[in-house]
Amino acid sequence: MNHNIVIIGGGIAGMEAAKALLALGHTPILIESKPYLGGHVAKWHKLFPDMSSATELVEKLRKDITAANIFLSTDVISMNRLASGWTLKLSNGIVINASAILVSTGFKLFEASKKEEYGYGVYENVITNSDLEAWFNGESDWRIPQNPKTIGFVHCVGSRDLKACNGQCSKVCCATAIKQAIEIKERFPFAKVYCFYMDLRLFGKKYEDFYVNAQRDYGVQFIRGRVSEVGETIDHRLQVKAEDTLSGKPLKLQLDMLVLMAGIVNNPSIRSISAMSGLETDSDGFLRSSDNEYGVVESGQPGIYFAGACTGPKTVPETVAEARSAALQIHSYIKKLA
Amino acid sequence: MIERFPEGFHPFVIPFLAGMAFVLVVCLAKAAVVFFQLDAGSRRRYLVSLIIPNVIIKNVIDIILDCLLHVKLWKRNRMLGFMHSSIAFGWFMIILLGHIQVLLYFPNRLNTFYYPIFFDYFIEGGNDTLVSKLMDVFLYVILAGIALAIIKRFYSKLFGMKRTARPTLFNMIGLYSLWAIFPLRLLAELCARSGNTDPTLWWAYSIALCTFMCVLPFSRYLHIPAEMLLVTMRNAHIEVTRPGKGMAKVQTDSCPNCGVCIDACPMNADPANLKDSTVYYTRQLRRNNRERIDHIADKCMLCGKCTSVCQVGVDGPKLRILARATRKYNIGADFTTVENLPVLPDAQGKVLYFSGCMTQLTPLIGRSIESVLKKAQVEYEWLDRDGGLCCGRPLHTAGRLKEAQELIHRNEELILSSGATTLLVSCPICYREFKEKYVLPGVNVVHYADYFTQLIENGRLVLKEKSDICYVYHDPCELGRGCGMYETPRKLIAQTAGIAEAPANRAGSICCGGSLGSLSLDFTHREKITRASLENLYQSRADAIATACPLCLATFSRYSDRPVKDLAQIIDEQTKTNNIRQ
Amino acid sequence: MILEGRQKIWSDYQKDIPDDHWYYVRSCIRQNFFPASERMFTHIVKDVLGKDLYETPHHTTCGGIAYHCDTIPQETAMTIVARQFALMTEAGYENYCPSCITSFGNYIEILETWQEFPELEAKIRENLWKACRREFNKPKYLAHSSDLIYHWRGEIAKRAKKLLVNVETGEPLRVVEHIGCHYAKMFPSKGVGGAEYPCVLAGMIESWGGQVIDYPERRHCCGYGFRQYHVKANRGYSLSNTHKKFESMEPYHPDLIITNCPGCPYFLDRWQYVIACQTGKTYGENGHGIPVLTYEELAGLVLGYDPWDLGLQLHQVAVEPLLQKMGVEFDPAAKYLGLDKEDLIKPELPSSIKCY
Amino acid sequence: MMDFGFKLSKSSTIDLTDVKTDRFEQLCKQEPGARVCIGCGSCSASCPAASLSGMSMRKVLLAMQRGQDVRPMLRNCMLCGKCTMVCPRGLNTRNIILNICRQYD
Repeated sequence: MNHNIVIIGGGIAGMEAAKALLALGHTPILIESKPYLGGHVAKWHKLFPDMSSATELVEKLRKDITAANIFLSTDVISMNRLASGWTLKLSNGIVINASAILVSTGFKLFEASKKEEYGYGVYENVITNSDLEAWFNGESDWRIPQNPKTIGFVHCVGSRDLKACNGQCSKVCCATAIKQAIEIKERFPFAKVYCFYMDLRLFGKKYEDFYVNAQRDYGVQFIRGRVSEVGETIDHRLQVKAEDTLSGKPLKLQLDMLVLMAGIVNNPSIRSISAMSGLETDSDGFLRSSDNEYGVVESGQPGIYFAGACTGPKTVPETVAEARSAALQIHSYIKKLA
Repeated sequence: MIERFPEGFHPFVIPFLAGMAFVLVVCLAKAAVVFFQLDAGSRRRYLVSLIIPNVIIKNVIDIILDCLLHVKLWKRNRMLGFMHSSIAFGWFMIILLGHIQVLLYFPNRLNTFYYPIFFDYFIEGGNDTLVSKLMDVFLYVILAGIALAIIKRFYSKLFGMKRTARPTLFNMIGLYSLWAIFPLRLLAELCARSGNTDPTLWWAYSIALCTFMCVLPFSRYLHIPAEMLLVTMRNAHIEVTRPGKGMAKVQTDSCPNCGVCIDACPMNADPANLKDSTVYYTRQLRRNNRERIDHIADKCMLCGKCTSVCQVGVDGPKLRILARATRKYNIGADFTTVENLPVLPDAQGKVLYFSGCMTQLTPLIGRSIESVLKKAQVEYEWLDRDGGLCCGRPLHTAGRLKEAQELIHRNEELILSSGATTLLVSCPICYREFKEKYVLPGVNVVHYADYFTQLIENGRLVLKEKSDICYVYHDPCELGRGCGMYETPRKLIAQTAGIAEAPANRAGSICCGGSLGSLSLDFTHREKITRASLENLYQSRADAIATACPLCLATFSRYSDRPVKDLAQIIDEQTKTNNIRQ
Repeated sequence: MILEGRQKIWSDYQKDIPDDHWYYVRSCIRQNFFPASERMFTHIVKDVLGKDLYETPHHTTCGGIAYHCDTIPQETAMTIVARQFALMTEAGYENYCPSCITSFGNYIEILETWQEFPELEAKIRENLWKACRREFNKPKYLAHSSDLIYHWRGEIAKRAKKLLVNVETGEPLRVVEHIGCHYAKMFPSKGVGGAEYPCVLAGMIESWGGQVIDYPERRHCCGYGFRQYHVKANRGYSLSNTHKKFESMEPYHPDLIITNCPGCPYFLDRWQYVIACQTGKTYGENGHGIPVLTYEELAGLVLGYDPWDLGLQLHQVAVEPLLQKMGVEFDPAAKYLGLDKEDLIKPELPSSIKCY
Repeated sequence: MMDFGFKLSKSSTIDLTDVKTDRFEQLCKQEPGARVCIGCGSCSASCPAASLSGMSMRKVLLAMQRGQDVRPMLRNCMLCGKCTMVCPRGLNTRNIILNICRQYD
């Protein structure tokens, strides 16, 4: 008997899982709502800490999964439980009977304009981490000045911020800020780069080296203090205010460009999926795993598995590892059905 | 014996005479400059020393032993010793015998200066006197030395030297002219003795001599005259006080560039530091290359090993401290504003223990000392139990002499006002500073190794049964080479446990790499040095490493594959608790 | 500044402001500082625009100043406020309009607190009943009087006799808008335009022909800060904060500052004199200060009323340069004459800042 | 001048825009490690001078980056090297201090 496996979400989690399932002899069906595969990583420039190319990773994965059934620009519009498995109706009219489902819907970036005091969308030279990645990838952006002399990064924009309705740490922004600060220093070697942080959470392998590298070799300055507000001076430069907590004094600084490290929030599409499938969400708004130590990729419902940032902020290696793990679990599950 | 030319002259002597005149004028001028650079007291002392018979005899003996026979080098390395002494002593003997020869046969020619040098050309019909035979023997000895020198130049490892100093251009010219002098002399003499009056070879010989003497003041060969001055000045107890002047200048010029210090320097565990040994330092000092002088001076760990191996006694650390002291610091030190000094304990007639800053980071040392003192029922007070002033040595070695002195005064006041009669010190860095720089009348400054030895001898401290652990003792630079204490710690260990020796030990001990002496070596660049030092200790195959310095302890503990203990800790472990309740 | 971005934020923070039937409560202190402001407001709303605006002499302080100076507990403040609401209910109104920003913030804070803690509301109702046998309904709409002027800014513009335009150059006047801290900083959604880029005053300025200045310390407090001023030992701190704002706005050469809070215009106005005395520095042209007006005074000028009838002679900083720029005709000799042309006696003029 | 009984106080705000950090940059040429301080305070906590005076190596490095005068603090340094021993990021603090001391004239 042929068992259908549906992967909802074609980011790197979905792609890696599809690749692993193909290797295990299955032909998964990959559904992606965007017209392209790779999710956020497809739009990213380089990955930390080795500075390898994000787009190359996605391209490599894309080549590896050509044998899968891939539906782009497609949403799941309904999910119904059967005696064994699920019936999924897609926005392109196709109906699939699935024995196993992998949810890999990923995350959404925090809308930086919600932190009004930072002036995203109000002041010309305020951009987000993802805007900067797009510019690194060659897209033009009128907000990025020709030759900025002073550039600021604000960590934790919409992360660990109850007032932004997002209490959890986004995990990747500290390292991303350092990566982007290094990349920006490579483009503008004479610019002064300041990172405003409230905590630096650089937990991963080689991250500390990465941090030291940014400080010592690129001269990136780290100021412990969260930016309170952004204003504009008469010559249209940005002025940020923060407390220099290590000096115990207020600090202000004029900048030519400010990059907001927008955090990771849950993807709203999981709300419809959880409504249709009865999956639960956790207190942080992400999907609830069967447990957070041993069963992160398990949903608690038979045949439904998770991979990647749909259950919370994840790094690329964590996402890839979860995808492989989920693929193996699906494989064993299907084998038991057969 | 008859003269070949009645006028006793040939133009080929002119290059020799010119060279000789040049070198004499330059050397005398240099010596005069050095003399006037000395302070008045030293000048007087030096002049007086030159007429004191004892000193005269010592000067002569030292010059013969050090400058001609290279006795120190013989002790270190026979091949090198033979090479150097054969050339130096052989040449000296040839010159001496040459003059005797002239004195014996043509005393009226003594005033020509060149007769002893070119004797064979000026006499008719060969020379087979005893003196001449003797001179030939010395010439062959020299040639053997030169042959060795040539071999060493290309295969220095045969002489046990891993690295030699890279020669400068003048050194090369000097070297090749020196090598040329003696074969040319031999050939010219053979030629002359066979009746040939062709002066070509004599010309070559004279030009080689002239070349050598002309480059001498600008090359390492300046050490030949400088060392003689150094010996006499040292015997007159002239101190190194001013950078680049006086005694410092003589020491600098006395460096023969032998390069023995390169292999000795512990920093050279990292090839990046190869150009920073004392031999290169003296070279930069001669060139007055400020940037390199500062670089080398700041980097050196001041372990003193170069000085311990140096045959002429160039004091590498001291010359560096002097260079550091010439740097301008516009932020002075001010220890008068230091408030809240710990309340000084009343130590009237007691032992006052000074642990030093670093011991705060290795509290086990302080605790062990305290424990031993309690066991021996010594009445003591701990001056800096909760932190205190630094001893001043770090400021002193950084060249901030005035600031160090200020700190020393503050400490002297503190110690003297405590009324203590004995100042017990556990940190060798402090110990050296206390011994060398402090004026503490009525206070006996003692290192705990000496003090504990006394306690054991007096029976106040009772040893337990010997432990079966075998220790290798690492001589801390400041305690060993710095204060000359090598045997006391070893005896203490031997009384309490097993002891083994590493190949490089005592004065040859290799700095742990943690030295406060270096200013610019940063943490990452010290690891190789520490590991090299540990490798030496590992060769003893001991179970554990013993040392007697908080810095060595902390530094070794970081990388060592076996336990590292301080001597104080070992003694504490190996002494019995006294039965009498305190 | 990207105007579309600001427009978007403004459109996100609009609040419902009913067009008529308002219950109006005055500020404790404004009538002393700027006596014509509230009078002008009631005149514009009732007489010029023909709206229903009700006032009662039984109304008291809202307790805000005492609350913020930590001299009364919150329950007391709440009971005072409950009584105000009771007066409104008794008068048959449900749209409540305070003139004071402190009150406005106080009312919102209390209403929001009751929303979160209904048991507290019940207790206050009990307190009020025990204290004075009154009952109340909570207001259906709560708007600050500047919200109302913002709401009718177009109507006023239609009737405008003078605009915020320099009559000599034809250039719009550069106006600093200063919003009272308690207007929207505590509850951004309750202010027109939110807390970061409020448009309540900016809307008036633009409607009446002026140009809004965005300067770095736009958000900063005027310096009053209740305790900072009331405790004399802290008064230097109050002054320093005001100074910070003036230093920040100085390069923009503002022609005028307008505010919507009782304390702000007072401190922005009077501290200019103190700063001039202490530092010798003035921020207007030719030794003048920067005139500081309330929005009602400005509306009065726009509608063509006599500046002396608007009480502008009570300002420390001379308003004459502004009047000249706007082309407002005025009689310098009448500046210190009362309504009945009685001589109010010209005050002694300071030397540090130019006054008339 | 009229006495109001209160005075304008100087702003304590650090305006990093105008701060001259030439001295810090000069220092970093010699000791690039000066940039990697994370302000953990190990140096100040172990400093014997800190316990007796206002010296704080952490504050010195921060003040250098904020263009402030560090001289009063450095006058109390005894160069003992404990800060170098404890620094988790391997800063060569003694040479940093000497370098700074050489910069002022």
